[in-house]
Amino acid sequence: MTDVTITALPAAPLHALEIWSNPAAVATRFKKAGGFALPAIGRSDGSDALRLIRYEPTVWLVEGDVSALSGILADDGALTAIGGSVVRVQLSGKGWRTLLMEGGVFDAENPNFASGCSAATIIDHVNVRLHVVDDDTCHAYVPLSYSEAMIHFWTTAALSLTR
Amino acid sequence: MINFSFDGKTYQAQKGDTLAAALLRNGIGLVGRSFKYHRPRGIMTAGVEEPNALVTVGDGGRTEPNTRATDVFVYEGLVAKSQNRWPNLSFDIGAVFGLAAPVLSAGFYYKTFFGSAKRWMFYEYFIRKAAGLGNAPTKTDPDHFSQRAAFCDVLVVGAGPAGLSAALEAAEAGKRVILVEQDNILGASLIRDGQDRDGAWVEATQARIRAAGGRILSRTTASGYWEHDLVTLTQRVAEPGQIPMHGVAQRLWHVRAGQVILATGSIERPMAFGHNDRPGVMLSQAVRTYVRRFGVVPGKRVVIATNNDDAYKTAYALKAAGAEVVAVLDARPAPAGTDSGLPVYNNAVPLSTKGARHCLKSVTALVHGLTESWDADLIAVSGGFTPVVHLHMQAGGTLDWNDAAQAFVPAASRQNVTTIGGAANPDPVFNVVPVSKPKKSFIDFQNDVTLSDVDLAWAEGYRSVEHLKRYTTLGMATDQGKLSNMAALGRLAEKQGVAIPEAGLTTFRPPYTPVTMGLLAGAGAKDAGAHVRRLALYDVHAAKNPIWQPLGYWFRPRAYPVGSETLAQAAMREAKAVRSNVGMTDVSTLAKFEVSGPDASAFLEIICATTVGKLAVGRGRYTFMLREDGFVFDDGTVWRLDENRYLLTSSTGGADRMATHISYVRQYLCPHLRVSAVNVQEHYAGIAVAGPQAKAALAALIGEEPSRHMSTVTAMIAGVPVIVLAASYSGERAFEIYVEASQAGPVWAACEAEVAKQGGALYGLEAMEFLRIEKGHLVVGGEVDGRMTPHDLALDKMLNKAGGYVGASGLSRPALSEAGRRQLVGLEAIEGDIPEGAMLVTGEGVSPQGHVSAAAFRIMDGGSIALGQLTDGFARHGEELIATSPTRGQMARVRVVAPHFYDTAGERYRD
Amino acid sequence: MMQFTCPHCGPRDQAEFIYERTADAVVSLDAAPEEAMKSLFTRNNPRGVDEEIWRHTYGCRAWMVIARNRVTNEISATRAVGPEALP
Amino acid sequence: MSQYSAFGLLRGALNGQKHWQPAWRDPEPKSHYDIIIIGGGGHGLATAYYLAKVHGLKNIAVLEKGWIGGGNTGRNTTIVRSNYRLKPLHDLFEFGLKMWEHLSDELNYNVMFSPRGAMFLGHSDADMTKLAERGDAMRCDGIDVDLMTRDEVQKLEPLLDMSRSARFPIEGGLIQRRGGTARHDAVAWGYARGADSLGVDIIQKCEVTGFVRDGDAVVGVETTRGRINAGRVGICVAGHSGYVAGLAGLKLPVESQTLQAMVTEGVKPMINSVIMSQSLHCYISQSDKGGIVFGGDPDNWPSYAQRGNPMVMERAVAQGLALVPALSRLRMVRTWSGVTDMSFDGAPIIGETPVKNLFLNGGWCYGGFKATPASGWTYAHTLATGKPHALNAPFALDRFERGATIDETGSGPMPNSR
Repeated sequence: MTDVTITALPAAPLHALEIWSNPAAVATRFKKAGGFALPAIGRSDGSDALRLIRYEPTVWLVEGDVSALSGILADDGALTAIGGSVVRVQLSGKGWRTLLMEGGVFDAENPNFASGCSAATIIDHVNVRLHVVDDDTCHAYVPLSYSEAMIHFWTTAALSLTR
Repeated sequence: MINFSFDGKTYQAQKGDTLAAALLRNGIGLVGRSFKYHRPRGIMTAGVEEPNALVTVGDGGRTEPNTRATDVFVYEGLVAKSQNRWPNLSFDIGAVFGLAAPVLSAGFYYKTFFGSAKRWMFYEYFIRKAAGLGNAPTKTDPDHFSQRAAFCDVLVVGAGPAGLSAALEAAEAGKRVILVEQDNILGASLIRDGQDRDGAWVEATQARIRAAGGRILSRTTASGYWEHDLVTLTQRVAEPGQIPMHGVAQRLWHVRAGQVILATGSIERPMAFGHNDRPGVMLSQAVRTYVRRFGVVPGKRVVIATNNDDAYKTAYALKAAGAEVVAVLDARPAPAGTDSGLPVYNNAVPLSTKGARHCLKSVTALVHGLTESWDADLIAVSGGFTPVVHLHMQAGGTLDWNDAAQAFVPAASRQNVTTIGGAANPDPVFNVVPVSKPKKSFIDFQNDVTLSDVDLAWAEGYRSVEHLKRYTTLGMATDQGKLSNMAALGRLAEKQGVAIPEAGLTTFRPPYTPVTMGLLAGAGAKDAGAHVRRLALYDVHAAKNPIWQPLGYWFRPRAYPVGSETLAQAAMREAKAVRSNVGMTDVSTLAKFEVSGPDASAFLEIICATTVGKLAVGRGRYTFMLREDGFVFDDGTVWRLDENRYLLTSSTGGADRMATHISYVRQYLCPHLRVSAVNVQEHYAGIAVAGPQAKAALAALIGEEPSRHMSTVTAMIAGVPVIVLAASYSGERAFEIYVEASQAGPVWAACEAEVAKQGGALYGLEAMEFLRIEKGHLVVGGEVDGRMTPHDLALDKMLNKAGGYVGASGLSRPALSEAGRRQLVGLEAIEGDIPEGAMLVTGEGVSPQGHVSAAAFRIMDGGSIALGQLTDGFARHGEELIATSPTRGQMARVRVVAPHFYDTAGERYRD
Repeated sequence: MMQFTCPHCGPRDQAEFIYERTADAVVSLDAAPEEAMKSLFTRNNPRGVDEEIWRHTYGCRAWMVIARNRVTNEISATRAVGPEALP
Repeated sequence: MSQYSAFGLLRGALNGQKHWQPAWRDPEPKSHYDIIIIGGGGHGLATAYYLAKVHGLKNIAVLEKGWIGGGNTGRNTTIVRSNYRLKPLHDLFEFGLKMWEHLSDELNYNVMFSPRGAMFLGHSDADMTKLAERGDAMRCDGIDVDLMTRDEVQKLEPLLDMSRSARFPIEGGLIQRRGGTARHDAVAWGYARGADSLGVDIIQKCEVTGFVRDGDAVVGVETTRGRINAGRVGICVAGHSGYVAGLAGLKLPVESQTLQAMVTEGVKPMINSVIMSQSLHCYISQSDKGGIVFGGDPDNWPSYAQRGNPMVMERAVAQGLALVPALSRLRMVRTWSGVTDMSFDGAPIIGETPVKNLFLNGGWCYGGFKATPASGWTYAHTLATGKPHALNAPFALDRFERGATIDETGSGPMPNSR
C-alpha cells in the first residue's frame, strides 16, 4: 500500500550562515568564489560537497565543507555549527508528498514544490525543514529531540496511506 | 446478504443498505426513544438530519453511541443497540416522563428544586441518569484517526447533479479539484428521483473528474468552514463500529481552497401536527429514497401531506412500488396542474395521527375546514425545503429570505464561496400555519420540544430566538436543529406578528454534523499533542534505568538508584558524592545561544540586565534577564568565547520563550545590529562534572590544567572537540562540557569512566536540586516565579548601571520598589522538616506572608533547609516563623536566614 | 485557522505562525519609562483593523507586521521587518 | 413577580402552564437614571440586582445591545470555583463561591449550581508540589481544598487514564469539593428577573454608541435608542471593554481574544466532577443533559470574530482524550466562542477610571463566569458609593502603571504568553 521509505541519515556537518550586513556584496563575493549564487528563499543550490539551502531571509543552511566561507563572509556575517541539532530523515518513494500531508499544513503535493525547493513548516506539532532532492526523494531536517517521535509518526502514517 | 444485529437479534440486510433501510426492510418501525419523554420513535429521514433513529453501533472501544441509523452503512457483523430505554425498547419505564409532560414544560427545572446546593444535587443525580442518550464506551479506542492537509483551487461540496457538473467543469479547466460527498455513492437527488436510472451519467462524470486529476472523497462530510477558505472534512474510512482495513477509522482533512462551491442541496421540513413524531411518520423524500434507492417500501397504505409539488414524486414512486396512496393532503388551495391520478385533497393539512408504539394506524386531517380520517400505516410529509446554508453561514455569509420557498438562501459572503443547485434555489412552497394541538405537535423531535413550549417561552419573555432556543433546548439535540429551526422561527414570527426574517435567525457554527472526538484529536490523542523531547544521551541513561522526571516536554534522569535505594536515598548519595568527591550529570537541555558579530556585546547587554562587554575573552559570568515589565524571567551564564563570539545559557524551562525573546529583540527591535544569534540548545549536549575531584577528573580527560572558575577553554575528550565552561551550579568546583550532540556518546563514556575512577557517581535532577538549594542558587519557575524583581532576589547589585537592557523602564515603576514586597530568604528548620510549597505564617489563622519555594536537607550535616519568599524578608533574618502545609498536614518551625547555607565565601571554587 | 502571506515564503497556514503583540505595543529600547509603560500596558484593541506582529516561527522565523481586521479576519497588508535580506 | 415553585408547576399542569408572567419587563428607556450599567450579561445584571437589593437604589437601568446573557455569560463552560493561588484572587472568588451556594434561593430561580467538585490533576511530583502550594495558600486563608492521592482521583473519575505510561500520568489532584458548575443562562435570567422585580429597567437592543460628557465627567450615554442621562455609568461588557471604554477615550490594558468551547452529544453519566489539569490546558465536565463540555486555551491572538478555530479546538481535544481516552468515540455536536477581555496580568479590572463618574468592570480573561455574584456585589458597592470594595480594591485599573499587578501565572504582560 505504501510507497515511501523512511530512513534516518547519518549525522553530517551543518552550519547556519547568517549575513547581517552588505548582503549584496557578500552575494557577489560568494558567487565569484563558489561558482553558484546564494539561493533564494525556498531554494537550494550547490553540490554534495557544498550545498546551501535557504529557509530564512538572512540565514542559509550549509551542508558540507564550510572552510572557504569565513573569508567570503568577512565582517558581514558568521557561520555557526548546528549539525548536532538536526536529524536528517530521508523520505524516498513516490509517496513522500502524500506522507507529508499527514499532520501537516504545507502544500507538499503541489507539483511546483520540486527538486531544489525547500520549505520549513510544522508537521504533527514539530518544526520540520524540507528539501526536495528529486521526484522520489525528500529530505526532512528534524530537531534531534523530536526525531524519534517524528520517525515514529511517519512510519505509522505510512502504513495507512491511501489515495 | 449481510448479517447484522439489532438489540441482540440477527437480521439480514442488502448490500448498500443503510442501517435504517435494513431495519425498515425487516419491518422494524420502533428504533429509539426520545430524550425527555421517552416517546417511541421510528425512522423519519434518510439522511444526516435524522432526529429519532439513534442507536449505539459497535462494541468495545469502537462503540459509537447516538449513531444515526440513516448514516451508517451496514457491514457484515454490525452490532446495533437501541438506547435511552429500560428495560427494553418496547417497554420503557422512562415513558412515565411522558405522563408528567404537563408539569415538565419548557424550562420547568428553573422553577423548582430549590433549597441548598446539596439538595439540588440530589435531584440532579436522577435528572442526569435520565438524561443523556447512549452510553459512552469505557474501553480504549483501538483505532487511529488521521489528519491530513490538502490544497485545491476548487472545493465542491455535494455530489448531486449541480456539484458533479461544477467539479467536472473545474477539473477539465485544469484546476486542482476536490469533490466531497457525505453519502457513500455520488448522485444524491439523481438516485432518489431515478433520473439517472442506470447511474451512467454519474459514473461517466466521476471518471472524467478523476481523469482530469480531480480528487473525489465520498463518505466525507464538509463539517466546518473556517477562516480564509479553510474547510474541514470528516471522512469515514470505516463505518461506525467497523474494524478499519488499515488501522485508520476516520480521516480529518484540512482543505485550503482557492474557491468553494457549495452544492449541498436542501433538507425537507416536517410539518407540525398532533403526534407527528410516531413511527410511521416520515419525510416524503426519505420515503422516496427508501423506495427507489433501497427497494424498501416503508408502508402499504400511505397518506401524503405536502405544501409543494415534490411530494407527488413520492406518491408516484410508492404507487409504482405497489403501495396504496390513500390520500394526498395538499395544503395549497388549488389543484396542482393536470390530473395526477391520485386522491388529491386540496386545502388539506394533517391534524393528528393515531397508532401504537411500533406503528401508525390512522391520520386525521382538516380538509376545507372539515375533519377527515384515513387508515394508514405511513404518512409521508413534505413541509417544504430548508437549503443547507450551514457552511455558507460558517464562512461568515449572510442570508436572503426567499418568500416563494419560505426559506433562507445564501446571499453575500466575505469568503470565496458560492452556492449552487437546490441550496441556492429551493422549490416554491405554500406557507402552512399549524392548526393542530400545540402540546403534541413536535418541532424538535429528539428533545421533545413542542409548539406549546415555544408559546410558553414567548409568554415568559424569552423572545429572542437565542433565548427561545436556550429556554426550550430547541435545536440543541444531536440533529443540531436541522429539522426544527424553521418551525420554531415560524412560530416565533407568528407570535410577534412579523415575517420570519424579522423574527431572527440563529447562527450556524461548526460542525455541520457531529464530529468524532478521536478524529479531532488525531495522533495527538496518544500524547496530548505534546511529543516527549528525547535527550541526545537517552540510550545511555535508559540503560541505567533511572527515575525519570518531566521538565517541560523533556524527560531527564531524576536519580540513578542503586539496588533498592529510594529516590531520596539515591539523590542524597549522589549529592554527597558531589560534595565529597565528584559527580556528573546531563545538562544538555539548558537553553544555549551562540551570539556572534561585531555588535554581539551590545546585543547581549540589551538581552541581559548585567554587563557583558567587559568580560575578557575566555571568561564567563552569571547573568539574568528581565521582562519588559521589569520582573526577572530567566537567568544563566554568558561566556566570551572570542572577541566577537559569546555563548549564552539560560534555563531549560524557559528555552523557547528565551529563543523568541532573543529573536524579537534581534529582528524587530535591533535589525541594524551586526549580530547573529543562533539557537544551539540541541546542537550541544552538555555534561556537568562537579565536586572537589572534578578538577582532577577533568585534567585527566583533557590532558591539561583545567581553566579556573568562570573561565572557558576548548579541548578534546575521547578525540572529540569540546567546549569546557568552568561553571558551578552545585557550589563545588565544576565544569560544564559541551559537545556536538551527535558525538556526545564517547565523551560521556570517557567522563563516566574517569568519574568512576575517582570513586564518584552520576547524579540526577533531585541531587542537583539539593545542591543548588544548599548553595542558594535560583531556579526559574521556583524562586524566579515571574513576580520578583532583581532587588527581591538580591540581584540588584549586578544590574548594569548604564541601563539600556530590556526591562529597565518597567523596573522603575513605583510598586516594584515599595515596602512590603516578597523577598528571597533562606529558612532553616528549628523543628520538623520544611515542606516544599508550604506557607510562611506567623501564627495560626494569619494570612501567609510568604512561602517555601524549594526545600532540601543539608547534604553533609543533615537538617532541613529551604529557600522562600517572605514579605520584607531581607530585614527579618533571625525571625521565627511557621512553615505550614495544611493540605498535607505538615508543619515546621523555621528561622529566617540568608539564602546561602554552604560555602558563603565561595572558597570551594578556588583551586 | 487563517492563512497569512509571509513576505518571504508566500501563503502559509496560520499554524506556522505565532502572534507576538500589536505594533502599537512595541516598547522601543530608548523610550522614556512612562512612554514605555504606556506602550506595554495600553492597547487600541480596535473592533476593526489593527497592525499585529506575527512571527513565522515554524517557517522562515521572520517577523512581520500584518494588518488584520479583528472582526472579519480580512488581511489588508503584510510587511516584512528585520535586517536587510537578499531576495 | 410570580413565585416559582413545584406547586406552581403542578398548578400549571392543569391550566397548560398559562399562568406564568414574563420573567422581566420590556420597558422603554427613561431619560435619566441614577446609575446606568452598560452590558446585560450576568455581571451587569447581578450588579443591578445588588444595587437595588443591597443599596436600595431605585432608578437603575441595564443597557444591553443584544439580548441579555448573550455574551460570555452564555458562552462559557459554566465552571465555578475559587481555587487560585494569589490572595486577592482567591478571596474574591471565594466570596462569590459562597454566594453561589444560596443563589437559587436568593433569586427564586434555579441556577442549578452543582458543587460536584473542581479538580486539578497533577502529573508529576513538581505538579503536586505546585498544587499543594496553591492549596496551602487557600487553606491558610480559610478556603477549603484538598489534595487527592492517585487512588482518590481514580475513585472519583474511573475513566481517567491512570496508567503509569500515560504521556501525562496522573499523580494526584487538588480538589475543591464546593466547586462545580452552574446553568449559565439561568444566572443571567435569574438576576434579570430579580432585578426587574426590584424596579430595575432592563433594556435590550439598546447599544451604547457614545458617552455624554460635561467637562471631565460622564453625565450620560448616547444609545441606539437615544440619549440617556445618568449619575454614574458602569461599564460591564467584558470582551468589549476596550471598545466601550474607547468611546470615552480610554485605552485599557486589555486585548480581546476568542475563547472557544464545545460540547459532545449527550451520553449517560461518565464524568462526575470538573476535571482540569496543572500541566494541560483543557477542562472537562458533563452537563445535566449528558453532553461532555470541553474547553481549552484562548486563541492567543486578538479577535472579536466570535468564531472558533480548528487548531485550538483540536489541541484541546487531544489533551482531553489523553486524560480520558473513553471520550474518543463521542461526537462533538456544537461549538461556541466568546470574546474575552485578556488583561495584562490575567486578573480582572474593577473600579474607577480616569473619567469622573465612569467605572469599569472587565478584564476577566477566561474566568469571569464563576465570579458573577462576587463581581456584581462588589461592583454594586463601588457604583453605589464611588469607592472600592475591600475585595475589588486590589483590582484597580492603575495597578499596571504602578506595577502592582496580580499575576497568578507569573507570565507577564503579554496575554498570549499566559
